[in-house]
Formats: sequence, C-alpha cells, structure tokens
Amino acid sequence: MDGDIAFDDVEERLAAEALIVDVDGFEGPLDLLLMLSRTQKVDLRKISVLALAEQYLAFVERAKTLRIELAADYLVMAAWLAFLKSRLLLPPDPTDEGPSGEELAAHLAFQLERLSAMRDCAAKLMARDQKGRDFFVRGIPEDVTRVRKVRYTATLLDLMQGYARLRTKDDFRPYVMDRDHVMTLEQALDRMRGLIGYAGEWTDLLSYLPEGWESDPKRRRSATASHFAASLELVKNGAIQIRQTDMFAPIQIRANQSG
Amino acid sequence: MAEDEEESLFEAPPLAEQERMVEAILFATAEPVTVAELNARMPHGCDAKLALEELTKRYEGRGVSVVRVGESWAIRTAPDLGFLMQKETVETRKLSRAAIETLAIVAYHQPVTRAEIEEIRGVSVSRGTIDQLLELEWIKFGRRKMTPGRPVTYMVTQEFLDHFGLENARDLPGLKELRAAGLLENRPPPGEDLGDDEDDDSQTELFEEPEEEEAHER
Amino acid sequence: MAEDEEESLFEAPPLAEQERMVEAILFATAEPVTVAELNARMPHGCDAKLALEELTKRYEGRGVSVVRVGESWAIRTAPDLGFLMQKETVETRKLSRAAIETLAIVAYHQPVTRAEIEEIRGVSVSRGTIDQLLELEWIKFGRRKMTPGRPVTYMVTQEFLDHFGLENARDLPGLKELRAAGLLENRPPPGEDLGDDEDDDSQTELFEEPEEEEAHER
Repeated sequence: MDGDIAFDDVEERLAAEALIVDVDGFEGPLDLLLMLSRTQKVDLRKISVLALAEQYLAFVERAKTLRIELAADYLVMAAWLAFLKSRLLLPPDPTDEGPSGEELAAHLAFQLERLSAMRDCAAKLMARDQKGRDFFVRGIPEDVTRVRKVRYTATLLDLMQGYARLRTKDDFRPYVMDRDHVMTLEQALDRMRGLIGYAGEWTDLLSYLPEGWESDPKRRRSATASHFAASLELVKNGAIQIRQTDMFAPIQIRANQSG
Repeated sequence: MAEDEEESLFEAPPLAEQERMVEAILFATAEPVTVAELNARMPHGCDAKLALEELTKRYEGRGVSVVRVGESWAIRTAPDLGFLMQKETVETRKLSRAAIETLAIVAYHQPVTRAEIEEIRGVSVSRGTIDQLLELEWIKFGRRKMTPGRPVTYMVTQEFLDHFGLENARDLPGLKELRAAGLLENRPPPGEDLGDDEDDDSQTELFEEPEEEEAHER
Repeated sequence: MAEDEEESLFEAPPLAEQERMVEAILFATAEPVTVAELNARMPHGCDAKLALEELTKRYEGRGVSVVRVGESWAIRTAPDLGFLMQKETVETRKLSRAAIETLAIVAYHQPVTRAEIEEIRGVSVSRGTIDQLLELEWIKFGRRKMTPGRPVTYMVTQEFLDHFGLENARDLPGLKELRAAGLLENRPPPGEDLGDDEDDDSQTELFEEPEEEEAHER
C-alpha cells in the first residue's frame, strides 16, 4: 500500500514511470495485474487481491498525473477493481444479491493463476526440442511413386449399342411436321385449275373438295381453307367469279365466261 | 504389386523381414506414417505394429530414432545431435508472445473457442495470430461448440505433435498437474453464470474424457 | 556449435558416438555427403571414414543401406524393398465411344481395314484408338488385303472373346436381333427393312466365308 506515499526516491519514481510509459508492452489489464502481483512475491494462490487492487488503482492514478492516455479497458478494469475494493472493505450486506467480494476476488486470483500457468506452459513448450531445430526429418525422402494403372472396360451391351448406333445413324431424318392432314394452297390451286373449266354454273366451293377430304374434320378444314384461298387467287387472276348470298351461306364459284 | 499379390498366396514374411520393410518405409518419408498405411503397403499378413516395436527397440540410443506421433510413426534424428545440423536448421518465423500463448492455450484447453482464449488471456485475440498458427498447421478447427452461436473450436494438429516431439496431446508437460489444480477449467466469473452455464458444462465434459478425445484424433 | 568448440578441447568422441553422428547427418542431409564434409561437421578429431565404415556394416542386410554415390555417401532403401515405394492404383475407365464403335466394327466386319472402319463410322479413326485396342489386346492384325496398297486388316482376339463372354465373333447378334432386343435407338422408315436384311445377310456371309470375302471386297 505504497500508493499514496510521495515518490521521494527518484529511482523508484523512474521505475514507476517506466512501467507506465511501457504500458503498450502489456497485453491488457490482466497482464499488468499479473506483473503487479509478482511484486508481492508470494504464491499466486495466497495473493492479496485487495493489495493488488490498490496497486492497480495507484498505477492508474499515476498515469493520470503523468497525463498518459490509458486504453479504455485499463479504465474499465480500474472501475471494476474500485468496486471490488469497496466490497472487500465493507461488511457484507445480507440483503445484497450477487456475488460477494470474496467470490469476485477468488475469481480474479484464479484468472491470474491460470494466465500465469499458461505462460509457463508456453515457455515449456517452446523450450522443447523442436523439429527443424533440434531434431530433423529425412533429408532425401523417397516419395512413394504412385503407379496408376488404368483398366478399360466395356460391356457387350456397349459394343452392340455402339454398332447399332452406327448402322442406323443414316435412318435419322430431320424432324418434319406430319403433313398427312394438310392440303396446301398450291395443291388446291393445281386441282382447281384443272377442274374450273367445267364449271359454267354456280357451284358450291365445297363440292370441289377431293375425295377422302370431305368427311374427316381435320382434312376437311384444311382442304376447305386451301380451296377458298385458291379460289380467291383465281378470282384475282380473273379465271372465276365468286359469291356468297348470305352470312354463312355456301360460297359459290363459276368459271368466268368472258375469260 | 506383383510381389504383393504373390505374397498373399503364401504366409506373411518373417518378422525380421517385416521390420526391414517398416524401416525402409519410415526412412523414405519425412512425414509420419500411420500403422494402417504401413500395413496397406506391406504384403498381406504383415503386422506393422509388432514390427514397429522391434524396430523402435533396435534404434534406441542410435543417431536416429523411431518416434511416435499421435497414431503415426516417423524416424527423426536424436535431439542431442542437433548441433551437427546447422545446415539443415529451418529458420522459423519468430512467433509473437501472443501466438505462443495462444498455441499453449489451444494445446492445454482443446477444443477451445476464441472467446475462451480471450477470456484466459484477458485480451482479444487478433485474427493474424490464429491465422499464423493455422498456417503453420499447428492448430486446426475442431467441432463447433453446442452453445449459442455454435462457435468454432481450435485443436492442435499432428504437425504440432511432430514439431514438438510429442507422442500425443496427453504428453504435454504439466498437463496432469494443471488439471488437478483446476486450472484447465473454464470457470465463469461469479454472478455471470447464467448464460455461461451451458458453456461450462460442455467444457467440463470435454475435459473429463480426454482419453477418448485424443483417441480419435489421428 | 558450442559443443563443437567444447569437444575440440577434449578427446574425440568414442567411435560409437561418431557412428551416431554420421548416421544422423546422412539421414537428415538433403543430398549425399562427402567424407570431407562429414569430418568438417563432426567435432575435431573424429574419423568420419572409419565411422562410416562401421555404419555401413551395421546397415548390411537392413531395410536401408549406406551407399556410395560418386564421392559421397547416402542412406537409401535396400534395392529388394523398392516395391514398397510404389503404390499401385487401378482405375477402371469406360472405353471411349470412338473406341467402342471401332471395336464393334472390327468385331462385326472382321477382317476389316482402317479405311473400311472409317467408311462405316463416317469419320476418320485416330491412330490412338487403334493403338489402344491393340494394347488392350482386343484386336490384332489380320492378313493384308489383296487390294491395291495391300492394307492391313484388323480382327478381334481371343482376349476379346473372353472379355465379352463370346464363344465366337459369329455369336454377336445381328441387326434384327439388336432391334428385337430394343437396342436400336430408332425405327427405320418403313420400306427399308429390305436393305437391312441385306445388311444382315452380308454380315452372315462375312462371318461364314471370311476368306473369300476378302478377295472380292471392293
């Protein structure tokens, strides 16, 4: 509890300043606490957390007087340690819930001891014989050569399918629409040109449909359409005349007498 | 291969011959070889484990020795002869204090989350530190923890064991003492145990069965 | 290093120790080492040559041996264990479509020239395809054809018959049978059955009188 004593001793003061200036060298408040705890020169299990808290708070105070900016986490720790200090000093309040000062102190001691233990472990680990430094691996490794053997297989089915594919590939033809039930304008025109000469009287267009195209609805539709289109074509050429007496009445044609 | 098949028709080669084979295979490689791989490469009927035991005995006190690395085996020079090898010495990047401590924490507390590492060290762990250890292949990702957020865990690798001449993670110096002293526990701060309870449980569980833990760690 | 200097103040290490050193150096060095270099690396007063001789003897009949490489020395796998350094992996691959078609043509039309295969396939046959089939020992050279240029012919082998479980190439099903078995991918337009039959006939003919076939083909 030397925190409040003025620094008359120059050396001591310099040491304290060095500690503060070197605050960047510490890995956070826990690291600093661990370092401070060492000054107690006792087993970490028997450490006085109260004394440690006071040391830490004094450190922060000194940093303030020296106008050294401490990182936020150092200040958070200072606030927490001040709280812990008050808990440790005041008699326990039975109505107060939450952990007692002793429990908090015990946990801090545990954390410090654990960190210290891990540091020792790290040091022991790095002091071990290390590969590439103390012991060595084979300098001329003979790598396992992987001999890759490829076995080709084919089944009789593959063979026959392959052959079938070859022998039938000429049979493929490009896809065309099935035109069984379609009569084109050209076909109808050809037909009608041949027949029209005999049509002196008005005749129903539908009677021109070829045999086999009158009954089946699909064929009838196609043939009717193409014959109608063909007759319009013939009218345009002046070969025939066309008429329809009423809406939906039969369409009649006859050869153009004058033509 | 031809010999392999041939051999399988007959009895396994005598143990002395098997020992020669293990010797040849281990000498040929820089990486540790598993018993399973030895068996796979040797003719049928061979017992690599037995041959390994013989070979290990044979090399006791020699300039090189047969060492166990986890479930694998390798030949390494005797550490006392390291001074002869300046030429072979590999300059390793100097590890930062943070990296060394983080490595030790992973080794002693594995599987451990980053939050736990930070809790132990009292400072945040920079991405670079973990990356460096991963890059050295000294740590690897372990199973995710069954706590909220399912954080990843870190564990040490076979390369770590190989590098530090450890047979397995149980051989870490002082491990037993630390465990007995309760210093490997992840004790939650008093009064904050609500959310941490789960954490603590799984942690304890992981540490109570270290044998099994390590058994299936190659 | 420190030990090196220290040693020089005292007597040379015992020969057994020197042998260990040579063993470690030969093991760890990336290339064969000369006696001079061994001496330079070992403590003063050592006799690397002598230690090397001892070591060579020790390794006689072992899985690895100390061998001389020019003026240098190295540890190498015993020659009779070289097979352990190979790992054979067998990979099964499907024959390419080109190879299968070529093979089928040879089987159905043998003896057949390359020009004929190309005519049937409608594309040129790469040298590699023929080579592959020859290598697999599924086809072999037949007699030369008595046509201009006397081209070689190809025939299927006994190996081929064994692989495909055929007694005889004539057992291969004809086109009609292929169609009946649903192996033909499309139905030829009606009216072309005739041509097909012819095909089948000539097929039969080919197989029944291959000798004569050759003579009047083309």
